[in-house]
Amino acid sequence: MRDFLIKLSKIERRYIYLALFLALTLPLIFPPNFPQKMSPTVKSVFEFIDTLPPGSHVLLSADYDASVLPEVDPMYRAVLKHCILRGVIPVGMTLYPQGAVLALDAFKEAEEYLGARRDTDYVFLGYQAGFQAVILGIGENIKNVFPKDYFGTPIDSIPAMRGVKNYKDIALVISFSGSSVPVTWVIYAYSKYHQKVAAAVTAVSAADFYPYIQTGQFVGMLAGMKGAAEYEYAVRKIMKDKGIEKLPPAKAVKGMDANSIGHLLIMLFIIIGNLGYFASKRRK
Amino acid sequence: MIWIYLIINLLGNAPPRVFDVPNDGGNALMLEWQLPPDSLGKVDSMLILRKTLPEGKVDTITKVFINHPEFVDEGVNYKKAYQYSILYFIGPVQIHSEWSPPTKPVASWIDTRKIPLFILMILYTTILLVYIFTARKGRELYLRPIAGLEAVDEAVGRATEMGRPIVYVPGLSSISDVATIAALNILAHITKKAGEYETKIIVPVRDPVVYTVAREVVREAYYTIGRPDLFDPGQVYFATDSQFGYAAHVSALMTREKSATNFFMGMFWAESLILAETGASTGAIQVAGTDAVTQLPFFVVTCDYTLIGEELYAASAYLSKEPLLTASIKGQDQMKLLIMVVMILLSLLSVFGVNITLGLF
Amino acid sequence: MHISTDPWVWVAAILTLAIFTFLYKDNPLFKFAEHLFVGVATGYGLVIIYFNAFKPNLYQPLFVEHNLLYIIPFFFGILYFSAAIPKFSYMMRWPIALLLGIGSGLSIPLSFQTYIVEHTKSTILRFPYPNAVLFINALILFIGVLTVLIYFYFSYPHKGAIGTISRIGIIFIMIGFGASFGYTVMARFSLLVGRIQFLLGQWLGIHSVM
Amino acid sequence: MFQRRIPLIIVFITGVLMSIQYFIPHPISQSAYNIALTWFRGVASMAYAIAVISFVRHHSRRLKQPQNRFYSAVALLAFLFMCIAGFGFGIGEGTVFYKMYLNVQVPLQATTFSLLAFYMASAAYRAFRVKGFEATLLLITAFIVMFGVTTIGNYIPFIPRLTEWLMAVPNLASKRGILIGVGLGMISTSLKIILGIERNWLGG
Repeated sequence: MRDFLIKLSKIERRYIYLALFLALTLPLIFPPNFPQKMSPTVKSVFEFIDTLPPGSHVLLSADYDASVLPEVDPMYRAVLKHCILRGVIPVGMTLYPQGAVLALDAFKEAEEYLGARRDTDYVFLGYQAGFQAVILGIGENIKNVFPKDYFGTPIDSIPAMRGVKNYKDIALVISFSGSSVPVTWVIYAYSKYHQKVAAAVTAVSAADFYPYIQTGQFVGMLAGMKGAAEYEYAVRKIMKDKGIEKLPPAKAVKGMDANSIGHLLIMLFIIIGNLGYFASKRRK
Repeated sequence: MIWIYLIINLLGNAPPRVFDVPNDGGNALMLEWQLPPDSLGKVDSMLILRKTLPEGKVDTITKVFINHPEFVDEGVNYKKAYQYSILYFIGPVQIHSEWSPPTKPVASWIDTRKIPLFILMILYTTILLVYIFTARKGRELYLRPIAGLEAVDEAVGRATEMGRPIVYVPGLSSISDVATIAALNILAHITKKAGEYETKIIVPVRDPVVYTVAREVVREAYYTIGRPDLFDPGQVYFATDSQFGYAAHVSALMTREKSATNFFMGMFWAESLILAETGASTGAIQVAGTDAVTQLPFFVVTCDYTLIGEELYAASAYLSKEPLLTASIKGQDQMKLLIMVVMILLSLLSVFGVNITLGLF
Repeated sequence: MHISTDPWVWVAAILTLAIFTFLYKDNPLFKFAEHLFVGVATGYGLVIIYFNAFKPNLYQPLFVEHNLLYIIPFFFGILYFSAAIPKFSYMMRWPIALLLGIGSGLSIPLSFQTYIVEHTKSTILRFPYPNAVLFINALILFIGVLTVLIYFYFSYPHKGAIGTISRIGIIFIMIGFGASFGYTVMARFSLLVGRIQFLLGQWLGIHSVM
Repeated sequence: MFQRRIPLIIVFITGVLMSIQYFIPHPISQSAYNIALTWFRGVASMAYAIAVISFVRHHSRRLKQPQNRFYSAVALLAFLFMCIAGFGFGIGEGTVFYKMYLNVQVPLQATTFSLLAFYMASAAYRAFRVKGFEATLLLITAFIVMFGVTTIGNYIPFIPRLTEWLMAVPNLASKRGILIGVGLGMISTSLKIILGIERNWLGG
């Protein structure tokens, strides 16, 4: 027994590599679909949107470019679908020039899978230059900043925008980003106009944002692939409950399941490595 | 378009107040205004007009937000003067304010907000110079021993015992990176040490300028110990400037040459673990040193010894046995002490309700 | 399952596999890929540096706009070629000096700002705190920064009280390292998942993995 | 004289000017700054010439070694091919140069980068052993955070919060402490370079 344990502390690295390769590949081919329990910060965002009265407006700012796509894009898609499923009107915009095309694709997906209609179920405003000026401007009058939407329709003639003037008429702003833009939203929209703000960010930048959660400046936060997967899972569940048969690809859930198994594998290796280490130490 | 500006001028509307924005290059003016009295109706929107003097050219600058009664015009030049006027739209009526008196933006020669930082810089320079002059006078300065140093020499010794080469990676950054400078200092020491035992040292480099300097450092080191014959122009070379191309190359190098000792000193990014873990898999002794906080965990886990952050700079001072470098470590220490005192003092003051902002931007 | 018919995808897939073979052991296929990588990357670097750095910053202002101010950097740049002539190779130090001077000069005030002032400012305790948790966190942070700084204080040996304090410092450092290590695993796994998805999905055509 | 003094004078003058300009917002200082930056980029770009010379020399030398001949020829040919493609036929989208970049360099880069996943696993297995106090601390925090970032971690009530706390408090404290010291070292080295005290870059 002890010899076996000692052997465990000296597994050749090639076997570790092989095990890891399988741990990350098999879940991609045979998705395990682990049930995802929401972490507290994700839950606060989800529940906020879930309990909004239908017809409320949520501003989804796609403040990211292609470099952080794998983590942030699934979040945008999931939150957007959640809004539509709940009858909340998502208003898409971006502070990054590249963001418009990326976000538009998410709206197209919502059209395809949920039959969302432009200008009645959602609004897409597109890109406007200048971070601070745009955020402050919306507090004044959204029409000043976005006189027309992305497709050139004047804001006044969009049915879904009726009665929306400034932050007072917007229930929540979510900034999707891989940088510090969510903090800019906090500084100008939260501090000046008391607008509720949430963040959806990459895992790397999330570490800098935890203090804002503690002080309540963010309603909640979706962090990294994990946050994306948790939200995506919940939204897919709503879709299934509603009897929608054709579901969009579960990118984040799939990636996260593979990732979780990979993490567990490393942890397992650490444990058996230490068992073997103890066994060999006791022999001496 | 001109006719828009020719509108009934009601009751002599006050012009906007114009201020120079201080501490800039004379490229901004700030405007403040008061909305016309409510009796005239609610303002729907407004435009700011700017007249550039001496030409007298009028531009419409921007649409602004009504309830935010200030605006910074960043499109001005310190060589010219400007007048401003505001055009209010109230229903079908347009109201034109008077022109503000001509204002010239001022280009400042010093940014007063940065003065505290400047003082701090002078202070630090002085502390450093004081120590450096003390050292020049030949006074011995005490520094505590650091554990990693013996590790460096032991690692060189081991390569000698095994009769296998040393691989020295001077980081992936450029010559203006402090870590690279420290790495080159350490390279000089290690080359001398290795040269005494005729142990081969291979230095693949990623940055072209660092390559030329590293080559000179190695040549010079052999020359100092009286063995210029040991220098082989092929032992220091530019590998490639692609981060992962370099990582792939050095991984292969360590595996093929079966190096007994690997040094990773300088600035590293994500490739750190590729290098260190491949090196570990060949059973080599490894000593790392970097000030890249994000990569330190990986070196600490995979290397036999790691110089953490400042220890890298300190090691370069110790090993080069240059009293002036030791003096500067001493100067850094005193500055560190000062920072700690400031932190504690300001925190204590805050306990008693006095919150001092450092006034540093 | 529809295996890709795009030859470029095949090239990318074979090279991907070639790199992976290094995990088993060094072999001719990897050695080929490594040398190809180094060659292509160096060629790419030269072409890109020419078009993105040399052309706009030197060639354009000097030879097209005839701005004579740019003779100076061009002259300095030419000196690099003295590397090829041993007798004059010391001249190469001039451009290096120019780069170092500009680089060091720029970095002094900026490093003060980003490394010293910002970190010091956000570490100092600021009362009042909205709740006890925030205060305790700020206090731990404060103690952590101070003890780590003392660990790096070289003028006094790690003995007595200083020894104890720097021991606390090293505890913070180790916890920090452990946390960053654990936190980075996800990002690296995601990269590998991306490569596996490329191999299985784009190359072998198992689209369900994407 | 020419060997050491002139470079030291150049470093001193440019260094002092560049550190002072930070405090002067006047357009004259700003345009000097912009010119210095283009000079910097221009001169730095020409340094690549050295890279190319060294690269070609290094691999030509290896052409004489039978075991390396083939591979160094591959490196040289690949280099030459990219140069001809880039300078001869342009670098825009759809060119051979761009395709080589996208289908040769990018996958090689991404795959080498992804090797890190394997190395993370083997490094953790090999090094995370309960020996000594510090190693144990490292192991435990890494373990908690790894658990905290997975889906399963959410089922244990305190794990997600603890992970956040570890990242936001002790991790931040250690980073800050290290960075303050590193900053001081950077500044002092830059000063020493400008003042001509640190001369190692002159080569020995």
